Amino acid sequence: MRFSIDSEQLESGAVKRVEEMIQQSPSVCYQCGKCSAGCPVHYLMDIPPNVVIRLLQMGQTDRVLESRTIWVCASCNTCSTRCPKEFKIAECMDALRELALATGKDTPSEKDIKLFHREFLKSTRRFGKVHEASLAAFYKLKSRHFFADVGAGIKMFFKGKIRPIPHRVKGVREIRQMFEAAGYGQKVEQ
Amino acid sequence: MVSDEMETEGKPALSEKEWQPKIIAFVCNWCTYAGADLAGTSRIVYEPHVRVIKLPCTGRIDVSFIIKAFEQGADGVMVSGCHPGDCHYTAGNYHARRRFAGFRDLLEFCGFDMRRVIFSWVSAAEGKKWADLVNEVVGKIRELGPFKEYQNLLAQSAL
Amino acid sequence: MKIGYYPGCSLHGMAIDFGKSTEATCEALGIELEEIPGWSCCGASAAHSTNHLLGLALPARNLSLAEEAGFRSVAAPCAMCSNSMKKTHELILSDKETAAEVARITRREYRGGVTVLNAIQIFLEYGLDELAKRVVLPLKGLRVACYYGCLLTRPPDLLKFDDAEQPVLMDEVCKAVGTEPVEWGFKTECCGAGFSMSRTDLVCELTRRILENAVNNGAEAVVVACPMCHSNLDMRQANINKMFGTEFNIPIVYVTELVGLAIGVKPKKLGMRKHFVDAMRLTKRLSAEPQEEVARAS
Amino acid sequence: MSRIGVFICHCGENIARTVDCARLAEESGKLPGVMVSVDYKYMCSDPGQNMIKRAIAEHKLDGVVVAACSPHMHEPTFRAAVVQSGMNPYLCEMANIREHCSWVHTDRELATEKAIDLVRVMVEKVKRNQELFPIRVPITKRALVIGGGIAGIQAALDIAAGGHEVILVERQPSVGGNMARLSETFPTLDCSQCILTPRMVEVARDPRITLYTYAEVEEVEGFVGNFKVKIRQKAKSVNADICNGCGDCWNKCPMKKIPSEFDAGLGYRTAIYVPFPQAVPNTPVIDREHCLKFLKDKCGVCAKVCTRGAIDYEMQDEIIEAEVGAIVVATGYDLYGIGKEQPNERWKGYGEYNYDTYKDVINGIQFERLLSASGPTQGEVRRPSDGKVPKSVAFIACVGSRDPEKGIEYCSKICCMYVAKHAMLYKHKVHDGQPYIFYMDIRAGGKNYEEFVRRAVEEDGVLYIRGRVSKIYKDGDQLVVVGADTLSDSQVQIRADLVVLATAMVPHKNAYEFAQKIGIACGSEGFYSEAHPKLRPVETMTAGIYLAGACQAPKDIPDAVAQASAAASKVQLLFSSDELEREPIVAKVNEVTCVHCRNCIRVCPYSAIDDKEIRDRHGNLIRMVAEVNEGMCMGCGTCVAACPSKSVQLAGFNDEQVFAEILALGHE
Ligand SMILES: Cc1cc2nc3c(=O)[nH]c(=O)nc-3n(C[C@H](O)[C@H](O)[C@H](O)COP(=O)(O)OP(=O)(O)OC[C@H]3O[C@@H](n4cnc5c(N)ncnc54)[C@H](O)[C@@H]3O)c2cc1C
Ligand SMILES: Cc1cc2nc3c(=O)[nH]c(=O)nc-3n(C[C@H](O)[C@H](O)[C@H](O)COP(=O)(O)OP(=O)(O)OC[C@H]3O[C@@H](n4cnc5c(N)ncnc54)[C@H](O)[C@@H]3O)c2cc1C
Ligand code: SF4
Ligand code: SF4
Ligand code: SF4
Ligand code: SF4
Ligand code: SF4
Ligand code: SF4
Ligand code: SF4
Ligand code: SF4
Repeated sequence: MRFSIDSEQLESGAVKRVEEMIQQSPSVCYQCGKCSAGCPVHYLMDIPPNVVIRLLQMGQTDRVLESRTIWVCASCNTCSTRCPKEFKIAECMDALRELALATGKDTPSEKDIKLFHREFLKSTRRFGKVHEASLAAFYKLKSRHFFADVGAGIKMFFKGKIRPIPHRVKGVREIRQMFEAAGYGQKVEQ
Repeated sequence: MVSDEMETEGKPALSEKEWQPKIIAFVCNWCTYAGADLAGTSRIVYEPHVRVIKLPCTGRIDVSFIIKAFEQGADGVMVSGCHPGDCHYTAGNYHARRRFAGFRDLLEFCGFDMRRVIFSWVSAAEGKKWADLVNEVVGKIRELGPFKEYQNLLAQSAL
Repeated sequence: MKIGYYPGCSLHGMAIDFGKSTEATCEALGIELEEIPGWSCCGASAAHSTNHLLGLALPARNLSLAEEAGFRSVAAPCAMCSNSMKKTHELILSDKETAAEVARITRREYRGGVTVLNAIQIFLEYGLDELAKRVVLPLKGLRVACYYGCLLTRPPDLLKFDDAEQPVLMDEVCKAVGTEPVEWGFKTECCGAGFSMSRTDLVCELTRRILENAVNNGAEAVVVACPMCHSNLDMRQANINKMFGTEFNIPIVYVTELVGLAIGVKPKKLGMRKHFVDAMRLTKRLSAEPQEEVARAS
Repeated sequence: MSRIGVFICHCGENIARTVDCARLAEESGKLPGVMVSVDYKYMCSDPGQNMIKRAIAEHKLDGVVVAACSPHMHEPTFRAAVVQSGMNPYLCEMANIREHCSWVHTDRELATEKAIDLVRVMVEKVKRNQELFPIRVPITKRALVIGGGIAGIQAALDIAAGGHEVILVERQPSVGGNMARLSETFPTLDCSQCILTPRMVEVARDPRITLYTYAEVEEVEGFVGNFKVKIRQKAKSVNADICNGCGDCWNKCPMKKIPSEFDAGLGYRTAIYVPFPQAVPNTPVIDREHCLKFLKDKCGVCAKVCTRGAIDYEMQDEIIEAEVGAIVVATGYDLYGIGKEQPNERWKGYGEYNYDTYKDVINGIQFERLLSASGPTQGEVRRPSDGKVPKSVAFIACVGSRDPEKGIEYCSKICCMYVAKHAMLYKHKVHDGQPYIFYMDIRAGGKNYEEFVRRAVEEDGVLYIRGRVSKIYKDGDQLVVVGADTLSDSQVQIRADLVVLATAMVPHKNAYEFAQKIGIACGSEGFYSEAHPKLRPVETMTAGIYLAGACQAPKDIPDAVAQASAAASKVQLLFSSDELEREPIVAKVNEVTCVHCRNCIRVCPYSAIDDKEIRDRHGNLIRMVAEVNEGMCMGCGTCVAACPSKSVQLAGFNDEQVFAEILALGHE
């Protein structure tokens, strides 16, 4: 990988946005690598967490937004908890996901994860609660993983862990309004 | 303020025309005084309107010195010492700074225009900085014009 | 003791066993749980992963509902729910700007008067000595691995629950009811959380590491306090065995179930039959002999 | 009243070019109180100085203002000149019309105006000057050295070699400090004890050095040249004058399982003990917290076996008072704890490294003890849990250091080197073993240091892995170290039999309290502050107290020794004269008006002001006031500005003088 760095990139809007969202500058990170050392999903990442931050330091935001890393991150906070510099890596990942979606730069891969997040929120918006059965159904329909997990699903059904009919929260209208106010109503329904 | 002066410019008010800012500087012996010495040995030319009063340390500076200076017709007062942490006397300048912060409100309340009090750090190695600072302060005080308000205040309170 | 109850989406669905055991055990202990009227989903990781504000607004709504209903403390047994509510609570209190943004979205005000309790804290509030006195069927000598996962303690500055690296409070609860918690190295490792459906492979990999360490350290059961931990460890055990050729067969029990069993709640009422890996065999370990201390105490 | 002479210098053309010196002399002559005002080409030349001297005699002057260059240049010259005419030097002042005027202005008229102002200011000041006399204080030529590590030992030996008496106080039963615990030392790998022990013996033998071990400094009073100190000699329960160090007592003592502090808990000692076989003095002490005699009034075996009757259970702590002229603080360092208990609440320890839980996770000093021939394993590397020789050892650098979240922000400076040394020595002892070092950066900036590290890598096969370790967990009887190598973007896990944490070098737990006790400053972490980070690195802000060794900042042995010798030479310098002469620019309290608000005491950066009791003839306390100790006051004037009742004044810069200067500028 080779890239040139210029001051424009270093001050790029995306880095600024991340800084605003997590109220911290990536420059605090001194690249010790502890976040990457303990990340449980490091093995699935195309860019290790410390390198994500390094790239932000160097203004290479596109590479980060296009990465798989930000989607497979499980938000477990192992990294942030142990970071000697108290850099909020997990929150930074949140911010990057949000930014990737907003700018449309997100990687086309890991669509299952994104789809699941979306279906989850859609369910929340529709019923006020997540209805796992319909969430699973919609998710499967859209991800085309029809047969994955069938065994588990059926077993769950018979164990009474799946409630067939969704319950709707009383104030569901209020919840929809919240989605709109957070600027997320349209996004979910797309 | 500036526009006021512009208006008076054409008039033959002699004293206004000849007015030169009078600035009194309280400086510490070890840093700023030596910095000003360095400006001299380096022959850096600057405005001649500042009169330096040497003290051992900015910690010695009392707020009454500042008031006294204005009372004596100063248009501006400078206070300058060592950089924080470099104080020749460990912590004198910290005390000065802390005390100064406390008196700031008091001075302001009494009607002093705090733009006329300039607090800064000049080390023994910063001859250029001293010269720049003096020029900057003189420029600023020139812009603000003579400090008549204080005399007015004095006159009022005398009534 | 009467406290607010926030079952969250899963305690009435996928984690019905967690819901049932919480309710039955609390009832047996005389803790009255009252559902927060009109509660809604906390948004879980989907919300904070994709929309920062929504991730705060959804839990904030529930907090203000609880406050309106007059609850001082709210039990939110699901670790995800308590995590997001605790975080939101702290952020609203500490950051005025965020608080205003959240209030704009929820059109509600939250004054910060609610203490959120996770499943373990319910018992801590009740008191461990008290709890020990209620034990009638101790699971004597049962070696359990207390698994906290990532949501109970992290981020520590916001959750303020236990030591983030070497937590002990669940172990304390388990000791109080007569089991023997083992020392092991994966108490706070992540199990893959919400990726159960979208990245089953990931969940299986992470879960395998956890089960392996628990078993290697002599655990006979893993105790959890989170529906996601449970489903990943319990439901996915078969997948893991298939994927890695392992032979795990270790019951995964909710801390509420364990306590319930020990104080004499019927396993059926605890929903223990609903597990994928048979947990009922643990009930065979229940000794009818009351513990010595218990005898003395009563 | 006043009879002032003004002497204006042309400085060749330097002043005269821009300042109209004739006019200046004329205007100055008109100032009230000025008797004579002259200008001359070179005031500092002999004829110039003579002119001043003559004028003093002729006009009976009681004040002189020389308008010339900066006082930093020639004030001493002119003050010396007036002294020759019998005038007090502090009645001579300079107006700086060169550096502050002629050299920096171009407008001749404005420059001359300014010069007149500057002279007027000084004339008004000098009218109010008083005769001042240098302060002389006698010096007690005896030094106190606190701490008997290598730094304290070196300082004591050097001062004694200069012919002065030294009191060396060491808290432990033996001198030697941390260096005595080390195996071999980087970068030369010489045996630590071999080079240290001769010096320890020398310290005990030198007739000029009085050694108090098992003792602590309780109180320091006074000031440079004249400190009064109190030393608490803890009861050793053994009469050191009688004891011959035969060892019968400790060999028979039944309390054998007390974790040895010296071996960092890896070995055991008895209740009556010497910390290590080469201890100096080689006489034991009884640790009363563990001795059966003191705990349960049983046993008494040691007294029975001691044929010389040296054991004395009745012995009491003793307070020794001494007068010293200088103090060298050499109290050394501690290590960041690896347990849950931390000496400082901001330090959180490493739960993820499983402190307290795993026996085979140890710190650097413990590893030194494992490597040391005099250590608990006689120098064989065996792990604490089961005594097995570890086949792979992971060393983790920067534990606690460079970690503002869990520990401290600074770099401990020495661990990079000792980690390399440890890995190397391990490899020398266990040929088929594999050392791994997890590190962030390698800081090896010393003579032959980088070469040493490279040798570890290239010749001894140490594998350096760049990344901070995330966690350590146990799997079977091995430890799994979960780390990363950021150089290859990989996660790295290794299985180790033993893990050694290079924990941070930190100040002693009570460093702050100790600093307060002896009146020196310390930084936020507790390392003692030097007077200037570059130019006065061995002095403290308190005159007469010096620093040596790791109590000032993390240091290795060469640095500690260099600083100790430097501190010793500062002491010699102080002791080279019989009296201390100080400029009389000091503060003085007016006891009549002082209201004892203690503001001055609080702000004085040198703790030079103290409470004073005023008593009547019968000794009844009337009231309290503040009192400045002239020996300690450095003349900063901070107290003056802080005094609400204007009761403390600074000689040479009193309120009257400064106000007169301001007033002098108040004309139109
Ligand atoms: C694991 C490890 C390995 C090292 N290896 C090397 C190496 O190979 N080479 C090298 O150059 N350096 C090495 N060092 C560094 C070396 O230990 C120090 O540089 C050196 O010991 C500092 O000496 P000191 O006299 O300043 O302090 P210390 O050795 O700490 O001595 C201070 C003494 O003061 C005493 N004391 C403390 N407080 C008081 C008090 N209030 N009153 C009286 N006495 C008091 C203490 O008991 C102690 O005896 C190593 C350090 C560590 C931790
Ligand atoms: C780029 C740079 C930046 C630096 N920045 C810092 C910094 O920020 N902070 C810091 O602490 N340090 C800094 N240093 C280091 C600092 O310069 C040295 O530590 C310091 O100058 C060393 O002083 P010295 O007296 O030992 O040697 P030198 O300064 O080299 O003085 C030696 C003197 O001896 C004279 N001499 C040599 N041979 C003979 C001879 N045979 N006979 C007579 N005279 C002789 C030389 O002419 C010279 O005047 C920096 C160094 C460099 C290169
Ligand atoms: S742990 Fe923190 S400091 Fe270290 S690389 Fe990660 S973000 Fe940077
Ligand atoms: S929060 Fe994300 S990046 Fe951090 S350790 Fe967990 S999975 Fe890895
Ligand atoms: S106290 Fe007695 S027995 Fe012990 S070493 Fe001294 S002389 Fe020997
Ligand atoms: S009296 Fe104390 S020191 Fe002496 S032998 Fe007995 S236990 Fe040991
Ligand atoms: S010396 Fe090396 S190991 Fe020690 S703190 Fe500094 S960088 Fe870390
Ligand atoms: S040679 Fe200089 S720049 Fe390079 S590592 Fe050493 S100190 Fe740093
Ligand atoms: S002049 Fe300065 S050093 Fe002297 S007593 Fe006052 S504050 Fe202390
Ligand atoms: S500040 Fe002034 S009044 Fe107060 S104690 Fe000091 S000398 Fe006395």
